[in-house]
Amino acid sequence: MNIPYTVETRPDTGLANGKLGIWLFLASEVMLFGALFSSYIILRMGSVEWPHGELNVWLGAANTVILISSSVTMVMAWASLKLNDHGKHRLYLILTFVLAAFFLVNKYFEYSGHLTRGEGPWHSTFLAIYFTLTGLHGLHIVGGMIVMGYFIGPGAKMWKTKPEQFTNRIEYTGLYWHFVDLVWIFLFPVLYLL
Amino acid sequence: MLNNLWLPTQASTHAASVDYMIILVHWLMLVLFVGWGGFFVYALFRFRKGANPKASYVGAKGKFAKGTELAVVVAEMVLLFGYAIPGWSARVGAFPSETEAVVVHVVAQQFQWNVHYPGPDGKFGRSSITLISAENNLGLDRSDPDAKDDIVTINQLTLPVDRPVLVRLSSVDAIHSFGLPEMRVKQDAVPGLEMPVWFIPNRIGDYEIACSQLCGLGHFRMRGFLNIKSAADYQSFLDEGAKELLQQ
Amino acid sequence: MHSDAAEIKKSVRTYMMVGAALLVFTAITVAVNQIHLAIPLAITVALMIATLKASMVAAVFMHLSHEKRWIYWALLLTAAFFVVLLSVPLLTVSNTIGKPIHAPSAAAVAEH
Amino acid sequence: MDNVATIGTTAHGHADEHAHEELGFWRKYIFSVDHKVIGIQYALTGLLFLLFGFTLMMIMRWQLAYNGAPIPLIGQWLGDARAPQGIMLPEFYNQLGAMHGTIMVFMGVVPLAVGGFGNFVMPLQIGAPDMAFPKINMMSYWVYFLGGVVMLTSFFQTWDGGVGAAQSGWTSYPPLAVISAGQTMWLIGMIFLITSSLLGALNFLVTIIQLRAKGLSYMRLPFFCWAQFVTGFLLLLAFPPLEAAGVLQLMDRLAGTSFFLPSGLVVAGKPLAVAGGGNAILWQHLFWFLAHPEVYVLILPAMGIVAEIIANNTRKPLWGYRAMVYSIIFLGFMSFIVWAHHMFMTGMGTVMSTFFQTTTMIISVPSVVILTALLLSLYGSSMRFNTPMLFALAFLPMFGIGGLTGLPLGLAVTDIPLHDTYYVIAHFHYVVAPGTIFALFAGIYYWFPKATGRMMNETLGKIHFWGSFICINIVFMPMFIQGLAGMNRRMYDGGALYTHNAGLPLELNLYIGMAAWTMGLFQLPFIVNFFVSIKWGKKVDRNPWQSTTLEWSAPSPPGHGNFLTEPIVYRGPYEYSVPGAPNDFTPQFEPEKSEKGR
Ligand code: HEA
Ligand code: HEA
Ligand code: CUA
Ligand SMILES: [Cu+2]
Repeated sequence: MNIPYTVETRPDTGLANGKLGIWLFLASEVMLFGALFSSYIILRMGSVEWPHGELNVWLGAANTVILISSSVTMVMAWASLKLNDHGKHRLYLILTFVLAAFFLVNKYFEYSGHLTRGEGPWHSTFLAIYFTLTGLHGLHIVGGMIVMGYFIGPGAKMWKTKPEQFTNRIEYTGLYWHFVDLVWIFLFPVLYLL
Repeated sequence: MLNNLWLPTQASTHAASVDYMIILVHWLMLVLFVGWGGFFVYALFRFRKGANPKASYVGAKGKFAKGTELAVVVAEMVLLFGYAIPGWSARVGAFPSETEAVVVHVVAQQFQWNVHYPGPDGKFGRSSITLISAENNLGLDRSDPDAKDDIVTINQLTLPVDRPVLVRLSSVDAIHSFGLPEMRVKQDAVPGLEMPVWFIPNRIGDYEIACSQLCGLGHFRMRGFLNIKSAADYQSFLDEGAKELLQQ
Repeated sequence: MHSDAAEIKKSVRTYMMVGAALLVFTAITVAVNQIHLAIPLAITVALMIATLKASMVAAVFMHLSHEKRWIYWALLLTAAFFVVLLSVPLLTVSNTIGKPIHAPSAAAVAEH
Repeated sequence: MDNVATIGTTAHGHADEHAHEELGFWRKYIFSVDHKVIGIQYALTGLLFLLFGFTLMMIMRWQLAYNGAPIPLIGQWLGDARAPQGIMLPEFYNQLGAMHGTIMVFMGVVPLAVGGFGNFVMPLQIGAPDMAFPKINMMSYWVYFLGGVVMLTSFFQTWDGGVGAAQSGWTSYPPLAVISAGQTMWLIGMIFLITSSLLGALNFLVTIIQLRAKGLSYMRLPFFCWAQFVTGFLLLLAFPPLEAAGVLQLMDRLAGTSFFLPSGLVVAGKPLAVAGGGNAILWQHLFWFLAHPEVYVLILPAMGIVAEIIANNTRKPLWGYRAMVYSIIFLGFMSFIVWAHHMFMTGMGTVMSTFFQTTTMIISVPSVVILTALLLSLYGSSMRFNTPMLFALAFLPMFGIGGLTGLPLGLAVTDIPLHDTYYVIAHFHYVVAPGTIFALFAGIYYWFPKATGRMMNETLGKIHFWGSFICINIVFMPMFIQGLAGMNRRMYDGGALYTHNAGLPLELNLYIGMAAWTMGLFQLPFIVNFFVSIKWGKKVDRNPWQSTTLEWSAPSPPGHGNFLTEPIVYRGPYEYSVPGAPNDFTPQFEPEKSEKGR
């Protein structure tokens, strides 16, 4: 049995199933992070004082740069497929993966810095929301890396059999990845600067 | 039946108007239900297969539906703007001033109501959570001059009749709810917040404080007593409390 | 693969430019932070830049600038409820009869 | 998070491999990706949970009816931590209450109404071969299953601050939920259940938007599909905030944070050692932001089922189909901005309460429109009173009672005496029990022949209906009286301590209990009927109810891929008794006369 519109687009919506699916998924993610931002605002409005400069701005900025770069390499990975250049695509995808790994390493150093000083999430409301938001975001990074890992490894062979579908999958992965980047674009100023 | 609807005794000045509104809403509900229900039952008999073997493709005609829907909307809007909104703003807006009202603090705790009167000086003493002990649930600092004459009771709220009462409500652990069924008063006691509640008891008698929010395994027995006394009896209650404090 | 190679090559240039712009904006955000503006102003500036960056990512990298109707509808709905969700904090603290009790934190208590 | 991969992997066409190869038992019945099998899995699991949730309630009603008497039959097995000498402890009562609510809502009704009926019926009704993402579909069932296992095992946990399941109500208000036992498992279970619902919702939405058969425009969509569509959006956008809130509460329990714990808490005479600074009301906002839309998730599929059955058994089109569709969309939209009507007593000022009272009154209007349309659909009909129709008809007045009693709760002033009393319990049980549950029963009787190829027994069905209908009213009607008299909910002793409950309100507890147990007995004919009919029910053909919608053009039961020929839709969903037509039903899939000749 064939599910219609897995690759080709449905004429009246102009969409393939996966495209709509990933966007709806991102819509729910917007509400997930929205609730957390909302909680952040509430806690901050209700607090007597809010710590400033507790986080290392340079590490945060470095991670911002890393994630933005990874978004560029991700979109390039997809564009390369569109240009029929699988080799280049692989290169860009691996680069994205490596950048994501850098992000996590950086985050690890930040976390362990706090924890060795005994400043875990229990320490203050600020650190509580900091760990929760970045932790959840970090999990999203890990999820993205798993998907990318799959397309670098076992998933890559699909390019030979169903190139169009493979390109779509990379596009969906990209949409997810850009969203993760987009969340960080807000997390950085909200947690590190304000 | 629709006159009192099993509602508890009315013992505060606003109770009658709350009840009046409840009864009004129930009349609306009854009329709607009987109207729709009448039509429903009629349809069940008239349009059963035996009585009407051939269904009509077109079915009901006319503006009947629009009419009832409009009527529902109008009735709801009347209830809302005529009664509910003004009624609520009186409850949460028009607080009596501290000078004319009897002011008490009620601190909820698993599973009891701690009542704190300011005493003759009219000032509440300081309290701190570091001083909390089995004898001093409020952590009242008796070294504070304002606290010396403060009367503290457990599960016993005594108030004078016909005077505005302002309760300052708080909680130290879970969320409780300060429910006075006969006063038509209910307000959650939320830790971290101090909630004002006001009413004017207008009937002498013994009533209850019912905890109306699940607050743990003792929720069902978190019952307090509310005694509404005449002005004179209330004064002697206060005097008695002051005397007891002196003896200690 | 409707779009032809030339078009893709053109968008690749856009991607690079947007990537560069994002990095520049990041630098600006950090720089602005260094001069310590008054907090409300700092928040406004930082969030404006963040929104700008986010919309660039969404519009270009995620191709939102030319998407299909259904995706716009779904996102519009999401945006509407997102706004409702972000109004929760305001609703919680603005129109309430409760006054916060600023009790000492447990840490402060422990010092006694 | 790795959905992206799955979205992709589900996408290939299996056509060639499947045509010949027979699937093994496991792939066919357990880890199936066929929406019909998954739908049946959901439905059976949901039914079992409903039965379990009902059993918990029957035990609770014992305690309320005979305060402090040992529980018969099962009392001695419950152990000292729950019921020493068979006498229930308050902790255990609270666990049963919290788990009854959670199980009924999240593990019973939603899986049955959305996971079960939605999965089984919706793709058939829109003429799709399957869901858009069959593997995600399978995954959402198994994530739900896991969530169910976590919730069930939580009754036996001993490590989380005490023995047993969560005991802070299905609403789990902190700080109580953070400081009381068993809540950790509840939160983990909820995170599974929410994730499952999100995956399911996404799948439903894509399926309805993308896989409708040729000719099936939105205004030809059966009302049931519309209900599922709106429900999908509610689940997709309302559940994530609760997921976020669940994570925050889990952090409060496990990582020592204090998102929901303000400073200065004193528990059992000792200051609580947390940083403080949190906000207890925040949880309530996030919870009700989900939970109000959630109650419409409980009712919309039920309305959809009832609409299908009423159209079929009145043998005429639904009256005002278009108005119903607009109403249900509007209802879905509005349900996101009424949530704080559950929170009037948390210290809301005039402005905010005005807003939420107004939206609450507005949201009652589309319900009235839908119900009125269904009611007027009866006019001029030729009604058949089979079992599904009886349940569907009973839905109307029962939902009417439940809905109408929502009005005094929606006005803040009248909510003062009624909030958190049995009036609220009665209000929402009238919508969910004789409302939704009856609609679900109706749906089971109605679509059973499609799923199994056999009918359920009518006599047993009618016994089930009348028994349940009478008993359920004796259970819930007296609760209005109790609530008006001021009897609070969640009372281990049924409010026996309080003098304002004395007399009639308290006595009623006994009759309610008896009616509840009797209702339990009246479920036996249903259970027997259900299982016996699978094997021995009367065999039927494709369209036993002579219905018009697409699912009835597929074989009963439909095979893999559903339809033998590609379905094409020529007309609206409810073309019954069309003047001049040869039959009293003209199916959506029947070509126009002019085309028939070709
Ligand atoms: C399916 C579930 C469902 C539905 C549909 C509704 C529908 C409504 N609910 Fe209810 N509600 C709950 C489930 C539901 N509710 C639950 C679970 C709770 C408690 C949660 C908890 O605290 O644990 C609750 C609690 C609750 C409260 C909070 C009470 C409190 O805690 O103090 C309020 C207050 O506004 C409210 C209002 C309403 C309103 C105005 C509607 C309206 O949408 C109703 C509109 C309907 C009508 C007006 C009826 C029209 C009827 C007809 C036209 C038919 C007549 C037909 C015949 C006679 C044949 N509900
Ligand atoms: C969908 C939601 C739902 C449903 C259907 C029900 C159904 C019932 N509920 Fe429930 N209830 C809640 C949701 C629900 N409840 C919630 C949310 C609460 C609040 C909890 C809290 O305070 O936190 C609550 C609380 C609650 C209380 C208040 C407890 C208290 O405050 O202390 C009571 C009291 O009597 C009660 C009773 C009942 C009864 C008698 C039924 C009956 O109608 C049950 C009828 C059930 C059936 C008829 C199912 C039969 C199933 C089968 C026969 C399946 C057969 C199986 C196969 C074929 C495989 N409920
Ligand atoms: Cu205190 Cu319930
Ligand atoms: Cu609600």
